[in-house]
Amino acid sequence: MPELTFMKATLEGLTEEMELNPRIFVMGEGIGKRGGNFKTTEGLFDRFGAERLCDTPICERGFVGMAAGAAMTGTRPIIDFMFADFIMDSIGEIVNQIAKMQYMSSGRLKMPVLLRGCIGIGHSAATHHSGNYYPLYSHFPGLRVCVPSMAADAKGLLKTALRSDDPVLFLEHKSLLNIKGQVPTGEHLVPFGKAAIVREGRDVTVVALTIMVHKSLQAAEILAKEGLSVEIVDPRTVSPLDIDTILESVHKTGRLIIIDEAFAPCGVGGDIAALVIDRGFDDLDAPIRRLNGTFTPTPYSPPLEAAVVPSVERIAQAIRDLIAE
Amino acid sequence: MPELTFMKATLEGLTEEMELNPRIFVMGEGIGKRGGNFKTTEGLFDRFGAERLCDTPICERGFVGMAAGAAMTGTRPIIDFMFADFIMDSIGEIVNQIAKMQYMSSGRLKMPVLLRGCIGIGHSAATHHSGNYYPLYSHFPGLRVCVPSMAADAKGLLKTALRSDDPVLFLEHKSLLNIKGQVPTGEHLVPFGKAAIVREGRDVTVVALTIMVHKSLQAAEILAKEGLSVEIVDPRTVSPLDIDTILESVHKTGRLIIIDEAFAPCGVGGDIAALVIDRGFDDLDAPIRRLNGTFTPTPYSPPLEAAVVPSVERIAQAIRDLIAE
Amino acid sequence: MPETTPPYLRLYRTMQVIRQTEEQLAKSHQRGLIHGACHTYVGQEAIATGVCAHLRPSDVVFSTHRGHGHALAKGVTPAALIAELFGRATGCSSGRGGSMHLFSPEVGMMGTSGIVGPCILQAAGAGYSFKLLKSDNVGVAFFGDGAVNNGAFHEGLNMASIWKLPSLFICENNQFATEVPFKYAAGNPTVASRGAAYGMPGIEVDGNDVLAVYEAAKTAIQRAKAGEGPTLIECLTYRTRPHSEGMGDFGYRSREEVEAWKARCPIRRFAEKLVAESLATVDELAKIEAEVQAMVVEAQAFAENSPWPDPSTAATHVYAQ
Amino acid sequence: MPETTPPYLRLYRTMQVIRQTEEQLAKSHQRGLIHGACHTYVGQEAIATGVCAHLRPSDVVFSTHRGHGHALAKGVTPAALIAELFGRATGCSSGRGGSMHLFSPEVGMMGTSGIVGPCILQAAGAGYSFKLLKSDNVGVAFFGDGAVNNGAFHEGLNMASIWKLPSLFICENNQFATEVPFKYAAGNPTVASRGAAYGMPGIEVDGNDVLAVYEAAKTAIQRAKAGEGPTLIECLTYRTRPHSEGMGDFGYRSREEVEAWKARCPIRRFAEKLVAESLATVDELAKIEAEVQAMVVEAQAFAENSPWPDPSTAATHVYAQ
Ligand SMILES: Cc1ncc(C[n+]2csc(CCOP(=O)(O)OP(=O)(O)O)c2C)c(N)n1
Ligand SMILES: Cc1ncc(C[n+]2csc(CCOP(=O)(O)OP(=O)(O)O)c2C)c(N)n1
Ligand SMILES: [Mg+2]
Ligand SMILES: [Mg+2]
Repeated sequence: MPELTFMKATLEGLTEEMELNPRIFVMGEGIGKRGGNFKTTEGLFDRFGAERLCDTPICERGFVGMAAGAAMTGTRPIIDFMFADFIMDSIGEIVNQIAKMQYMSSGRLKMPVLLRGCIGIGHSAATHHSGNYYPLYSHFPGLRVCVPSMAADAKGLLKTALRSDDPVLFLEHKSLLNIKGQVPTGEHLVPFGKAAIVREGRDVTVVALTIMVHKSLQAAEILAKEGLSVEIVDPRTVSPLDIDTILESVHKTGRLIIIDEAFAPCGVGGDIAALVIDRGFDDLDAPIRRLNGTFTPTPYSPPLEAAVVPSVERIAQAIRDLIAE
Repeated sequence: MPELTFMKATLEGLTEEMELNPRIFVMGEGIGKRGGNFKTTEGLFDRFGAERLCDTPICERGFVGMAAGAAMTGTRPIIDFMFADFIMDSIGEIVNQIAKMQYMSSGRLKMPVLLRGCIGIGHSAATHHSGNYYPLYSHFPGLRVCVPSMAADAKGLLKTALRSDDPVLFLEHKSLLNIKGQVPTGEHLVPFGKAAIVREGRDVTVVALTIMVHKSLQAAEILAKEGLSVEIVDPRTVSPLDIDTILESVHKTGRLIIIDEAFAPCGVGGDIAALVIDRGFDDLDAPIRRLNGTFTPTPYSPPLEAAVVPSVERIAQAIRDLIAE
Repeated sequence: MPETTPPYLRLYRTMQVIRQTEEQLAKSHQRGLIHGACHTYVGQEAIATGVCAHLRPSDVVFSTHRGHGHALAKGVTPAALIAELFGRATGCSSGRGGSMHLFSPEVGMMGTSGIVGPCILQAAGAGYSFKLLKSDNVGVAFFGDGAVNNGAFHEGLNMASIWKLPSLFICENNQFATEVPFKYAAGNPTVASRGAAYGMPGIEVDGNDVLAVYEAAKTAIQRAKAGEGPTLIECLTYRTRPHSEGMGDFGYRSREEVEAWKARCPIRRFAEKLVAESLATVDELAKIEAEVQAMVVEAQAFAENSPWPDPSTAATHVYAQ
Repeated sequence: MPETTPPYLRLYRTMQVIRQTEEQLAKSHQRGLIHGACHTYVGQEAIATGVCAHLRPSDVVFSTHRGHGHALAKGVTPAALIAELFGRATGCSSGRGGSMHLFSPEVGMMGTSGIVGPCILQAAGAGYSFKLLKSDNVGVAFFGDGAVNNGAFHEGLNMASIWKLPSLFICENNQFATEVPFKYAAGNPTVASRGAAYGMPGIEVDGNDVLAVYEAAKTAIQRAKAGEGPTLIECLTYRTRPHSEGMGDFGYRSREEVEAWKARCPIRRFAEKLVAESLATVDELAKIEAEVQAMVVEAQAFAENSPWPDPSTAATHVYAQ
């Protein structure tokens, strides 16, 4: 299997699907000839032309709203937001239109819209280019929310998304874009709602999201040297959420911590905790812990920025503390 | 203490504060001469004039964005959305501007904006007029989120909001508007982040939100006849959330269920469950349960609509089941 | 497809279907048969009728809270509409939608929306689909004057224009958004002139004249199909019933004004013209009116006798398959 | 307050401050001293300068991702700006903001935004405050051509117009939004003409001519203060550096075009005019240039030597008090 960056993996998936399905088109700012701020559409303009790689004015609400109309009439739009922060102006179109259209039409309309954008804190991008929005989307019925952490999953989920009739939020942490991984060529589909156990262990279950999967893996290495055995689960999609895999893991380890750069309140971690305490109450040997990004807008300055994100060391310490509990 | 409806209680609070503070003004559609779709500003136009009761075009994003600029320059805007569903078009202004301005200016700018709107399922309002959005707002730092269930609290929280320098979402369940309660006249302030124990009990802690407080009270009456003693906590504000009062209650009862019309995923219930399991692990004698509105857009037809909302009977049964656990 | 001679009797019939169904609904609202809001289209019938007369099932319509007329003109039956407002399983949205969420994709009725604005964007998006698919369909948005000051109007019209999408933007300027006058809400109180801001033709027509609407729509559709891009059509009109059934009506406008507009009833005017110009006889029109009346009575009975949806289906179709 | 004779030397100095600070920042970016994005204002100096020359600290400015020039023209010091981009505690936003979040309410710099659009609405909102408070301040929004096709432009300008708010909308049309040409993105490629859609004067000026901008702003401010409402001013200009430091620049425009615009440098043109018309001597201008240079050198040293913010303060001021 070839090694690809996360970004190239999604580009490969996208290219394959656009070859297969002439109804797929991409809209966004600078996704045409420029190939995307994050090179998400590099080379595609030359291959597929301006109609299928459509540069837009700066009107996020507008083109998301158009995507709804397009999806209802037989095409399959991809909206490439570059930064997911810019999606905020179009939440009305997403939550009240795109997410509800299949239901309101009793399934007579499909809504194959893919909304993709970069999330996450890092590189001093500051508060308008650093949001993690998956909890928001996960709260609303009718949407699928993908948060891959590995290059292969990114490709596999993107391809699944492009064959699904549901609207999908595909959120890519900026700091993952250049991370490399083995990526299957050609047909490689990762299903929605199926978590991956990215590291097996006995003493504690760590559920980690997006970039935190990688940091947790590093923390687990440190802890392994201390004789602690950490199991790491990557949900890959947060809506649907694969709670069964998490429950099985907790059944084995008796301990659970959720590591998430996104804010804690009304986040994915609370949901996981609630589901585990409800269904796996007797499996728990200790409290469930959450380690989240600090509840604050994201600062720019490197030392401030570093302070609001869970670091490998803080993750390791939180796991140690939980095991000691 | 006089008896007032919930709606009249907020109107009384609003009138008092507008008398006290000439910098307060209200913007919204039909909130001028018409007095508001829900009579939230009835009579105020004649009293305070068109500049302080400003009818707007239908451009929610626009006037929310204006509210930010107004708050930064010395006035205190109230945006009256009628239905909170219409706020969705302005989420960018709320999440990326209003919520972040105090932080980004290191406290040099204040952001006294009150955003109010009606939420909730009922009256066949259908899916564009039925949303419960407090989990969304609670996820983001920088916002305060009030969800009163009682007329007196509605007045007291509204007045607190109008003296706070923070942006506040004030969300009123449509089905509460005509509910009556004793409301203190004049100065009556309910602090943010202080839950109310609306019914004392021994066997189980019920945390209920907005309209579900009333349904839970009815369920508790039924259960009292069966010899079950139910304690009901109303958080009143979900951001900040008064977890201490909940923990104290759970310490006493050993059991917790959260009743919420809003969707479960990434909701307030998950957050409460996670906090309680983390800090009150040893107090729990049984799993934590959540009973939420069904994870679906809201249907119109009465039998469908009724099916997606927790009923008194379903609440009572869920509590019974938990006590039996 | 645009015809050379307007289909006079068909236009008349459609307007009658809308008017009579609406009046039936208004009565049903009083009887408590309608559970949520009910915004009637009375007074504005000529607009949906004149535009939709050109549309095939594969041409699509996106509409607003005031969408009954569009649904009927596009081919939803009175029975399916009334049953929907009654919340019955046989309604065009299976009872899920009510007045503000009418779906019938089979006939190209792609939905009405309780939120002001999105229909404009969706019609542009449909235009994008049709352009990409190289079909000759058009996407049509109907919206009120209230939507004109909303960002969706600005963003949607601009994109439709720069990409020359086969879309029609039909603004029904009935002069009020609920109770707020358009003159108050808009810095420039003509809608048609806004086309210029987007490099798009902006046409003003008498929205109470079905033939004027018909002709304007015909030209716009020809333009759209020729790849020349979208058209904005402002139809000046008036709703002669309250904003929503059960609401008061004279806090913001006068009885005289309402009466004056009732006198300009698009149906009566059209009937008079047809007879005066010998395009139809009084009898022909009376026959249509009677046929429609029978149809509406039957639709009402159908709706009243229809079953409620099964509560166990309340959460189906949230996701595909 | 608007003066009869433009303050020539002050205008010249402000443009020099912006240019030299920006060039210093560009160098610092290469040296890795700037941690995030850096959008320079080089080529557009006349606009911020000409407008802000009229503003007092109590008049407020709201700006965009390309906001260094506005901050400096409004009175933020080069030291506070550079320190901010270096992420230092002494920066105008205490290191919290960087290039796209410049706050200095003390001097009426109410913030720049990394999101395109909001500044327009905020300037309208400030106008609403000033109207309500009966103060004679004005609210000013600076924004790029990219914002013109955004709903915020439509909604903000319309409301400012209908309520006659004391607001100025200054569009810096540098002809590209990142790499997307305005001509492609806009159905109607003149911005000034959009004023008509809102019943508002729309003025087009040469954005590389500081006196033209100065005069247009003067008229607009007089209008605003007289209660006659807002003005839209389109300043035609060009940025002569890449969209953001470190980005490529010739995939979407030619070197020739950039060079041609460099030749229209607003600072050089103004200097030539001042000397030609004997409004200043070469020596006077050279002295200003040298003074500014010294100031920028000092600012750079100040910034480089400034302390980092304390990580324990990372979450303070999320809420009031
Ligand atoms: C975004 C949004 N804001 C507010 C409302 C509430 N609302 C429903 S209808 C209406 C007036 C609409 O006026 P107009 O567009 O002119 O249509 P008309 O009712 O006159 O047909 C308003 C404000 C809404 N539905 N959507
Ligand atoms: C809402 C939003 N969408 C996209 C972006 C990404 N973005 C940053 S700058 C820019 C171009 C802005 O162009 P213009 O407004 O003309 O300003 P200029 O950079 O030319 O000064 C874009 C698209 C953004 N910041 N905000
Ligand atoms: Mg109207
Ligand atoms: Mg530009």
